[in-house]
Amino acid sequence: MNNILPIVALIIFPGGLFLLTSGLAYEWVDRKLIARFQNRFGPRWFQPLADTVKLLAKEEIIPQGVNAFLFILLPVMGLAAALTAALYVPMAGLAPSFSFRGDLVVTLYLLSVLTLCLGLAGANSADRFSLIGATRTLTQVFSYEAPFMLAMLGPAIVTGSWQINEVNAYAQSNLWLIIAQPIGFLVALVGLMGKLELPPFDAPEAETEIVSGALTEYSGRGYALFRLGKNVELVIGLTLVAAFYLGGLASPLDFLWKTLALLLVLALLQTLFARLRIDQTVGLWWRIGALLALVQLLVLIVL
Amino acid sequence: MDKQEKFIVPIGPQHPALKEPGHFEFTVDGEVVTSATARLGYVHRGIEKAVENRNWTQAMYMLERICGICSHVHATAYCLGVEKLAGVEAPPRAQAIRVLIAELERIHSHMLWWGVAAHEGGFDILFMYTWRDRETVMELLEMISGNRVHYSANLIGGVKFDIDQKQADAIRKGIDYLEERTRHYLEIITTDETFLGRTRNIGVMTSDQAKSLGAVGPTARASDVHRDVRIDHPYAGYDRFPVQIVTEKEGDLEARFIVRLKELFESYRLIREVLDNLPDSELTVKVPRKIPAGQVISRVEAPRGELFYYIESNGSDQPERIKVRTPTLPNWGTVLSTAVGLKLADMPMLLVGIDPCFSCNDRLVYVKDQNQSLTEKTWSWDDLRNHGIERYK
Amino acid sequence: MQTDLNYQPLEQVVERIKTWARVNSPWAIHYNSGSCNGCDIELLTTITPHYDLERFGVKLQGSPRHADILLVTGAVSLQSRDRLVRIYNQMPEPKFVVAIGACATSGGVFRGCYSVLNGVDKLLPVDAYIPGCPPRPEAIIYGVVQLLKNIQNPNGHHPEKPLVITDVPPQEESSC
Amino acid sequence: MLDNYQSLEYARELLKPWVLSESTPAPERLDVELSAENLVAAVTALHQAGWGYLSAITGIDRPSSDPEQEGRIEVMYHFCWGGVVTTLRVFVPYSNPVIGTVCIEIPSASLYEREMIELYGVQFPGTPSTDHLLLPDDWPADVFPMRKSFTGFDSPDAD
Repeated sequence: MNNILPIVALIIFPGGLFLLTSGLAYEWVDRKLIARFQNRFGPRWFQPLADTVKLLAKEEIIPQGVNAFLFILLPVMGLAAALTAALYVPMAGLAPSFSFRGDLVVTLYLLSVLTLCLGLAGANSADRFSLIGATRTLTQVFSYEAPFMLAMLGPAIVTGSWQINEVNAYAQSNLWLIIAQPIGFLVALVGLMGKLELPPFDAPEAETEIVSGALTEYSGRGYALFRLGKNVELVIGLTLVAAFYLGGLASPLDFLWKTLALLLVLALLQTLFARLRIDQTVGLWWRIGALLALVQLLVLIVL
Repeated sequence: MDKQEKFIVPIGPQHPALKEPGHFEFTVDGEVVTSATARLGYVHRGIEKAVENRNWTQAMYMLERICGICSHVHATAYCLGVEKLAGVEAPPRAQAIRVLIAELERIHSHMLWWGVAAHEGGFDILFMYTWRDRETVMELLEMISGNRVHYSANLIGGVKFDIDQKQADAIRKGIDYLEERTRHYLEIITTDETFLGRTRNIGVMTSDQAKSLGAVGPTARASDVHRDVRIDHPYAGYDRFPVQIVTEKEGDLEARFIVRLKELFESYRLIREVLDNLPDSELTVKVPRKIPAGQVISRVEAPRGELFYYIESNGSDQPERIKVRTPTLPNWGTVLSTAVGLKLADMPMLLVGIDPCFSCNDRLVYVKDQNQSLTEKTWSWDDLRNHGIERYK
Repeated sequence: MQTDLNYQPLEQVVERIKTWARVNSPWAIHYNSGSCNGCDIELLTTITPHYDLERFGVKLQGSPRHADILLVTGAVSLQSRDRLVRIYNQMPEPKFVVAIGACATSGGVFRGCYSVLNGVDKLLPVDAYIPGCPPRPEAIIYGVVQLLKNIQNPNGHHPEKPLVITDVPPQEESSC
Repeated sequence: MLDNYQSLEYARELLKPWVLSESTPAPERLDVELSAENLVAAVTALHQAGWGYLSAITGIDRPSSDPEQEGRIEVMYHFCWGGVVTTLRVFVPYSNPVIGTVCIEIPSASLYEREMIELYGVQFPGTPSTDHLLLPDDWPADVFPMRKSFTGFDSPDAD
C-alpha cells in the first residue's frame, strides 16, 4: 500500500486525471507512429484532446428502437471499468494503490468489461452494421481471452502468487521474464492487440465492411467515452505486459521507456498486417495462441 | 433456415468501402452470403440524351466526363469513330501520342485501383505507399497536359499538344522509378501472408464461366480468357506498337491483382517504345463541321476492359445517337454470381476486384438465389433509411 | 458558433474552447452524388502521404454519426437526391456542407440534363464551394481551410439552416 | 481463331434462315436485319455456336416524318468476337414495341434489356425483372427519356 492519500490516488494521480491524459498521449503516440510508418506526417500533439473535446460538444442523438437508458449507461460503465482496473496495476512505476491476493484475475476481468459493453452497445441498436459488429466483438472476446490469461499466468506461477505487486517485485529482482518465457511474451503482446481490437484484429470495427461496427450509432458523448475507455485500456494493457515481462517497473522513468518501447512494437505490428477476417482471427487464436500458451505453462511446471 | 427472416446487409449507396454510390443487398446466413443484388443508377446523368442536342466538339467534352479515371479512353474511342465517319485519318504522330497517354492512364488507373483494393482489405500501408508512388504518374500527366485527371488530349482529327524531348526524358525517368516500385508491389502482393488470406482462391471464376457471362478486360484475362481489343482489333497507334497479352489461370482475386500488375510492365515497355520512335508529322488534320451521315462502331481497350461506342450521324453538325457501353457493365454479372457462398467480409474485396467504375456505368444486375422458395421479408436500404428518419424527427 | 457579447465571460470561454476543438478536429464524410469520380480520387489523394490531411486533424469517417463536414461531389442526380438528404439529416448538429467540383457547385458540364439537379445548393445549405473539374488536392485543402476559418471567426457568414429537410419532390425544385 | 473473313462467313451462314436484308458497312462488320419474331432464334444460334459474346444492345428512336405513318424504334444486338462485330437489327413499331427476351440464353443481358425498357419503352415479355435500372423510382411511368418526343422536365436553363 503506498502512502498517497486514497482520495488523491483515486482522483488525481494513478487513477482519474493522470490516466485520461496518459491515455490521450499514448493514443497520439500510436497514431503518430502508424502515420510515420505509412510515410505520412501524422496528427499534431493535441489532436486526441481536440477530438475528445469536439465529440463531447457535439449533439447526442439517441436513435429510437434503442433502450435509451442502456444507450447512455454502456459507455459510462465501460470507461468506469477501465479506470478501476488501473488501481491494481503499478501505474507510473509506483506501487499499485490497492492490491490484494488474486488482483490479477480482477484486473483482467475489468479490462474485458469494456469490450463486453461494446458488444452490448452494438446489440442494443437496430442498425444492421452494429448487430454484425456486436457479434464480431463477442466472438473475438472468446477467442483471445483464454490465451491472454494463460500468458499472464506464466509469470504468476514463477513468482508463486496472484498479486500483481508481488509479481512486479519478483520481476525486478531477477532475470527478465521476456528471456525466460519468450513464448508467453509473444502471446501476451498479440493478445493485447486482440483485446484492444487493433489491426490486424480490427474485424469488429472494420471500417470498409461494417462502417464502424458497434459504434456506428453512437455520436457525441457516448462515442467520446468509448474512445477514452479504449485509450485507458491501451495504457493499462501496456503497463501490465511491461510489468510482467520486461523486468518490473521500478521508477516512472522505467515505466515510461518500457511502455513506449512496447507501443513502438505494437504500432509496427499494426501497420505490417492486413485485416484478418473474423473466422481467421478466431482460428489463429485457438490453434496457435492457446497451444503456445499451454506449451509455455507446461515448460514452467516441468522446470 | 426456411421460415426465419433473411438477414439483409445493405452496403451503399454511401459506404466507406465504395468510393462511389452503388447499392448492394447481400442476403446473409450468419457470415455466408446466400444471394446478392445490386441497384445502381445513382450516377445516371442522362449523358446520351444530352449529347443529342450538342454539336460534335461539345459532345466530346461531355463524353470525357463520363468517368474521371478513364476519360482519355472515352475521348479516343469517340474521336476514332467520328474520324472513321468523316473518312479522315489522324496523322501517325497523333496516333502515337494517343497510345502514349492511354498507357499512362492505364498505369494511373491500375495503381489507383490496387491502392483502394488494399484499403478494402484493411491493408492501409499498401494503399498509402501506392498512392504516394501514383503521384509520379500524375505529375507526368500534368506536365504533358496541364491537368491531373481530365487531360483532354484528344481533338476530332488529332491531338492537342506535342511531346518534346525534355518531356520525353522526364517520362522515361518516371517510368523507370515506377517499374522498380511495381516489381516491389508485385512481390508484396504474392507473398504477404495476411493479404493472401484475403485474396487467394476467393471469388474464383472459371474461364468458361467468364466467357458465358461475357466478362471483359483484366477480370476476364485473370480467368485465362484471351480478350484484349488492343490485340484483337488494333486501333490508333497499336498496330505500329504491338501489345503482348497477359493472362493468369486461377481466376481468383489474387490472379486479378497479378494480371493488372503484369499489364503495367507491358505498359512501361510500350511507353518506352513509343517515346523511342515517335513518328514526326503534324498533329491534327482538318475535319468538316458537318459529319456525313452513317453509323460506326468503335471499340477501345479501357483499363477495365472493352469499351464499346456506337455512333450514328444524320449529316448535321449534331450526332443522331451515341451509345456508350462501358467495361464495368458485363463484369457486374460476374461479381454477383461469384458472391454467392462467400463470407460477408469478402464482399468489399470482391466488389473492388473487378475495379468497378460506377460513373462509367449505372446499371443493375438482379441475380435470383438458388432456393427460390424462401419467403423472405427484404428490408431494403430505403425502408431502413425511412425508419431511421422517422426516429429522429 | 456566434459568440455575441451578451454571453457571460464563463460561457464565452467555454464557447471559445468548443470552437477551438471543432476547428482542430473536423471529421469528414464523403458522398458522391453523381460525380464522374474525378473529384473523388482527388479527394482521396488529400489523405495520402503526398498531401496528408491528418496533420490538420481531418479524418474520413464511415458513419454520418461521427462526421462534422459532409463533402459532396458530383451534380446531384435525381436518384441520389433523397440519399443525400437522409445523410444530411443523420449527421449530429454542428454540421457543415462542402460542395467539391464544378458539378457540385452548379451542375458543371451536365447542367440541364434531365436526370441531374444542377448543384448541391438546390438541396442543402452549402457552407463552402470548391470550383474546378476536378479541383486539385491543394484546392480542396484550401477550401476546407477556408471553411474552418469561417467557423472560427465569430461573425463569419453561415447559410440559414432548416432543422430537418424533408424530401423535395422533383417538380418543385427544378422550376426554381 | 478463324481470321476476320472466315468468322464473318461463319456468322452469315449461321444466320441464313432468318435474314431479311444484309450489308457490310465496314470490312470487319456484318449488318443483318431480322424481323422481331425470330430474333431470339438468331441470338440462340449465334450463342450456341460460341460466336463471340453479346457486347451491347443499342436503341434508336426513328419518328416517322409524315404524320399517318407510325414511328418505329430500331433495336440493334451487337455481337463481338476478336476483331469482328455482327449486328442484328430489328424494327419495332410504336404501337406494339415487343421483342422476345434473350435472358434465358445470356443471363447478363437482363441489364441491357432493362435499360431499353426504361429509356425507350420497349417490352421484353419474360425478362427476369423489370424494376427501375437507371431512373429514380419516382420517375413517371410512361415517360421515356430517350425518345425524341421527350424534352426534359423543363427547358434546360443552362443554354
